[in-house]
Amino acid sequence: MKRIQLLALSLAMSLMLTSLAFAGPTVKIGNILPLSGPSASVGQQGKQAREMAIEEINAAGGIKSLGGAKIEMLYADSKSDPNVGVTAAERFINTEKVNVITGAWNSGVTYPSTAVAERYGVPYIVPVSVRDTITERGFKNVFRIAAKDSWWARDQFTFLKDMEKETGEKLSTVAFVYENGDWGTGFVTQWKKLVENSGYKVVLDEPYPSTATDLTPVVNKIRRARPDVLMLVSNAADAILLTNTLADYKVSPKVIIGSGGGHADPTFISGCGENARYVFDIVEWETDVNKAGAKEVNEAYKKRYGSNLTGEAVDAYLAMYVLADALERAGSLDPAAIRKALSKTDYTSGRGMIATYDSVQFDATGQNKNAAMSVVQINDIGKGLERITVWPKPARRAGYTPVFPMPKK
Amino acid sequence: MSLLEIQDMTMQFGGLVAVDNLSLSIEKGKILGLIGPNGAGKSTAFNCVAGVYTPTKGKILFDGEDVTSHKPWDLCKKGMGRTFQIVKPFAALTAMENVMVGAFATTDNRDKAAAKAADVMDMLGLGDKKDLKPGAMTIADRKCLEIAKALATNPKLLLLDEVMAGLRPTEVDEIIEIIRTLKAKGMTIFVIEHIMRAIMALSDEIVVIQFGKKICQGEPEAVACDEKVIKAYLGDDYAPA
Amino acid sequence: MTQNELKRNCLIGLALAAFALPLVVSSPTYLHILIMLFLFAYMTTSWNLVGGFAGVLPLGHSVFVGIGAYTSTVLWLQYGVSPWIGMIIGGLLSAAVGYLIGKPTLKMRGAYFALSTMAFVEGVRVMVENIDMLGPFKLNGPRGLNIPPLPAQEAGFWSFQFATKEPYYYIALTMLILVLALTYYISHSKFGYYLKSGGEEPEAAQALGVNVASCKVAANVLSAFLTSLAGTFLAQLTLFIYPKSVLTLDLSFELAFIALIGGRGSIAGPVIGALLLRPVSEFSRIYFSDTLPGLHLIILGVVLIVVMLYQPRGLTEPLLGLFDRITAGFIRKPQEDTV
Amino acid sequence: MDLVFFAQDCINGVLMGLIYGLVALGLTLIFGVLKVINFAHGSFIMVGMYVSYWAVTLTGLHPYLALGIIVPAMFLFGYWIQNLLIRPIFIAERDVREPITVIVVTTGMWYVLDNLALLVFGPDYRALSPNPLKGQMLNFGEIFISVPKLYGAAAAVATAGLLFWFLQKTRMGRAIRATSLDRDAASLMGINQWKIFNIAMGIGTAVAGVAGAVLTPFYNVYPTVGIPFDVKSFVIVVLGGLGSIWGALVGGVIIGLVESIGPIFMTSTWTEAIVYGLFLLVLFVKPSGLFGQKHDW
Repeated sequence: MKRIQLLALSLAMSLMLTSLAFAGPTVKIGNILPLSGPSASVGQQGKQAREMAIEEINAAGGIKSLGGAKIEMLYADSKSDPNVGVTAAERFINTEKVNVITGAWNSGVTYPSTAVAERYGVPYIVPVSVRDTITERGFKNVFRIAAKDSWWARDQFTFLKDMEKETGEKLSTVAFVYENGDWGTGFVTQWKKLVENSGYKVVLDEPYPSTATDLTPVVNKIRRARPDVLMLVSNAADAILLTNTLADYKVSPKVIIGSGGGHADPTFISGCGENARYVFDIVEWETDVNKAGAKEVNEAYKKRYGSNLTGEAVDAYLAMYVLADALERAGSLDPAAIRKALSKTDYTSGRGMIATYDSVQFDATGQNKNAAMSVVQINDIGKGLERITVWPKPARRAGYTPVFPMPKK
Repeated sequence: MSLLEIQDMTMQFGGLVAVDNLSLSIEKGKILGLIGPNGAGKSTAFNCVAGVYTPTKGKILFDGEDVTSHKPWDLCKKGMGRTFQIVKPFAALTAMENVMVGAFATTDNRDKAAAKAADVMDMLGLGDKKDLKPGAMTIADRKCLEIAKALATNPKLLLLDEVMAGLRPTEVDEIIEIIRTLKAKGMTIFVIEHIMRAIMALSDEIVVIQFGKKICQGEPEAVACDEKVIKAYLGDDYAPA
Repeated sequence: MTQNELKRNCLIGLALAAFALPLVVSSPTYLHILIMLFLFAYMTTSWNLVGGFAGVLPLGHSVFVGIGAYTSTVLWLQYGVSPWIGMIIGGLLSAAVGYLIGKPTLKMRGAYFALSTMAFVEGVRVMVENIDMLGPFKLNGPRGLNIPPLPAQEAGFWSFQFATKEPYYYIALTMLILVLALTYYISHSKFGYYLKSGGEEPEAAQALGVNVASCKVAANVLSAFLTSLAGTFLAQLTLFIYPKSVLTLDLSFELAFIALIGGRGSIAGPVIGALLLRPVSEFSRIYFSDTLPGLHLIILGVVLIVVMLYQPRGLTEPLLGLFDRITAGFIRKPQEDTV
Repeated sequence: MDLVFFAQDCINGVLMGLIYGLVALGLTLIFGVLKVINFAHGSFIMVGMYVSYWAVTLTGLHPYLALGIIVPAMFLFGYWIQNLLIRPIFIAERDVREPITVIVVTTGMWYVLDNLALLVFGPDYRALSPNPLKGQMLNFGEIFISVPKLYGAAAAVATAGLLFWFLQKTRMGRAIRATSLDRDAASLMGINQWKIFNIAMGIGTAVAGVAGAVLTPFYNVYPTVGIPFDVKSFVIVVLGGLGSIWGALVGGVIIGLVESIGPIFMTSTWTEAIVYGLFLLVLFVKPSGLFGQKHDW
């Protein structure tokens, strides 16, 4: 037993030494992401976007008000496990002495790990994790870039209403089909609140296990319910499976709309092929966004990592620039100063500002109050299947008319 | 008065009748031998008595009480100790601890159980092997350990299932000696045995079964001379001791 | 000093050192890692009562962790009942469940028992994910329950919330020492002997007066109770629980791994297993997860395989043997003491 | 109208169920002979799917023709794993019939394989290409039958039949069965039990490869794809009886039907709970499963 104690001690020592080795003017950012396990795909996107942003910021001279301090990134794998996420947050704050934490994509991990940061007073930036309550706990140190559940849901309904008006197509019934995790069930709570005043009738409310190996029974229920609108919350594997199965059984509601996540995964289109055509998805960002610099950033990203930026990746990318901006204004590594600078953020221009909206500003709860959504449609207009922004109308890709409703199969 | 009485016991497995209307009784302080050719149903009969199986038909009286469908652990508490044909030591425990498991049937106190186990082991000549793991013991010692475990439960009746099988003649003699000592102390013993020399030397009375049926009962000499027995079973096997 | 006395003194020394450690180690990270280590050692020791002594392989102990976590959390959130009381109530509830599930399943043989416990925990997880309200109790389905952190001045013993890591550390350490003492007591009692014998050779044990089935069920009830307490502790430590964090096969598996790596059925096994396996997974995750995703789990897998190939009985025995050999030089032989 | 949907669900349930049976077939075979629960079974399925994916992608063959590559490759993989990792445990724990340590080793294999796939292939969800079966449906009025699933179900029955014939009629098959009934007796009869174990593991893994080839035409391939199939296979083999070939198919069909018909009456998340409930019920009432041997529990 003694030997083990020794071993543990020496391990602990070596860890402390490594953390001491990095002296000099650096800002340390701890990032908690699901890098392995079922959400590894989206975790990797978040990591790549962060890497690229930080390299750019460092290459441009780092944080000038801190004497050109470079930003150093640390990553921790949460495996989508809250307990692991909490341990990672503890380590980042106490051992690595990071100045800021970002993460953690899974609401289930963000939830408890932000609580840790709050306890120690370390600023925590949440690029994406959509559950409303994350910023509704009175925390002072949590800042979220992405919109929250209720906004996503609200904009989905607004989109439907707007399109009804625009096309004259009458929609009357909706079906809710969603993965039975914290994300899906959280999302659907918002839908249920909104649907009451929307005039739509809910004909199906169907959660399914996100590890389902066969979704044919769910598809058959959709067939039977004959909804006009099929609203989905899915992770990647099930989004692909569901879309393909829907096509196999020739189920064609007037509108299919996803909620990001699996539908926004870069492999969604390659996994579904033609079956993905005409599917709508709500996102925070799209490659065709009409925004200065967006194209260049996307090109750079694509060159490096082989795929387009996703909404998740953009939020992460933007988060790094918002952070750099706040550090610049804070001119200090004191957590209180960083927090104060973050809360006064008004980030309007710069390489990072490729989001659809004009400015990042946090409200009193730490929520980016300008976060806005757009809706895309997957279609092939001669260059293969791609995601085309259709809503809000001013942001719509020039010359594109959304296919609404979907043609019958 | 008889300590164990089996009345018309039948044990059926599906269509197979392993024990057929067997009746026998053992007087207090005596040794009864049960013999029969392979597959005659000896072990099944034993397992019925020890509560592993519930007989399909018939009654088992132990010390005047009907114990027909009692469970093995209840029978043990009532004073029935048994060994297994294939020794079943608890491999992770030391020899002493093995015996203590038996001794705990009589006490809840660890020290008392240890003392009891030590006594039994000393009596059986295992005194110097208390701290060995069963895996490190010889076959003879493991057989002895099996008896020690059963004895530690303070049985009134000891059921011995082929404890001498696979032993060398000198070792067989040692076990015979042990059984004699036990008898001298007033123990009642029910033995299944293949080694004729041993069973003839030990038993006060012998029951012979074949195809689950009793075919003969009597004192060793009488059984040995019984024609039915010789024909059915002893014929080729029996070599006068 | 004999070997045994030396061992005893070393143990006392280790315990004292563990109590004094927070005076030296001030980093909450290391305290947190140690807390988790103690917690896993505690849970595995509780698991070991069934998985080690009773000779079966339960792979569903996270059910009890989940019951403990949910019971105390629901009672605290809805009724303001102190988690300490919730802990006991959860423990009793787990014990009852342990009885109900143990009664039929513990009769089964190896593989079937393992699979049935797995199915049980998966079934319970799926149920909880489907249930928002269980009668008057809010379980909140897959979204789980969040315990709002109290401000530092209101946190304290009654609410089982502390502003610093030290109280958690001492609670976990005390729980571990108590459960080790209990295990020591049991393994040297009639019940312990009965469990071990029944686990190895049920028929032989029955013939010696052991009601093997009841012993196993009793062990399962006790083990369920003890494991459940860790659930409450975990909930109070992370302040957030949801089905995939406390009712998972991963957690059940980890307990079994720690026990098997350390050595099933020995008292020190779970502690040694936790001391070895927790750092392997923690540190490999820290160092590799960002550069090579998944490598830390590959390392964990390889460690598991290698240990099982070379020490299928776990590492406790060889480590104790090593200890004996190292210390043999320093002390006189016991025989010389007595002669 | 409702009857049409019911029929539709039944057909899908049976087809999917047979495929589940095929997925579980390797597991039940390995248990039958080695008396070991292979916790890495899901990972074997995953490996089978990646092998199929690459075999098709690189050669452009029809996925079912690619079986000619997949089956031998997977057989060798299983043979090698058994020889390298599981055999030493059997040797170390000679007197234990079902060494529990094997569970740890197979789980270790699961971690290693899944994360090796993540490391090598990345977390992407890959779709088979070229995929001649994609989206093929047979149409009978309102009733649709998925062609890839129909192929899969046929492959399941054929594989089970072939396996059954092999075990009953060939010399090697008889040796495998003898070893599964009583490995000591088989050893005495001159059967090399290690070779039998290797071959049984190889066949079990090859069957997992067949399952992989059957799944890829309608299922995406990614590193953790095996996990949902893992627990499901356990449920199926226990329902059908550990070690029974036909039991695996019947167990699969039962699960397939419950999963398909259940959602008519409740949400599909509750059917998942029903599946586990059913599993526990069978364990309590008839632990040897529907077709299991009593001596195995």
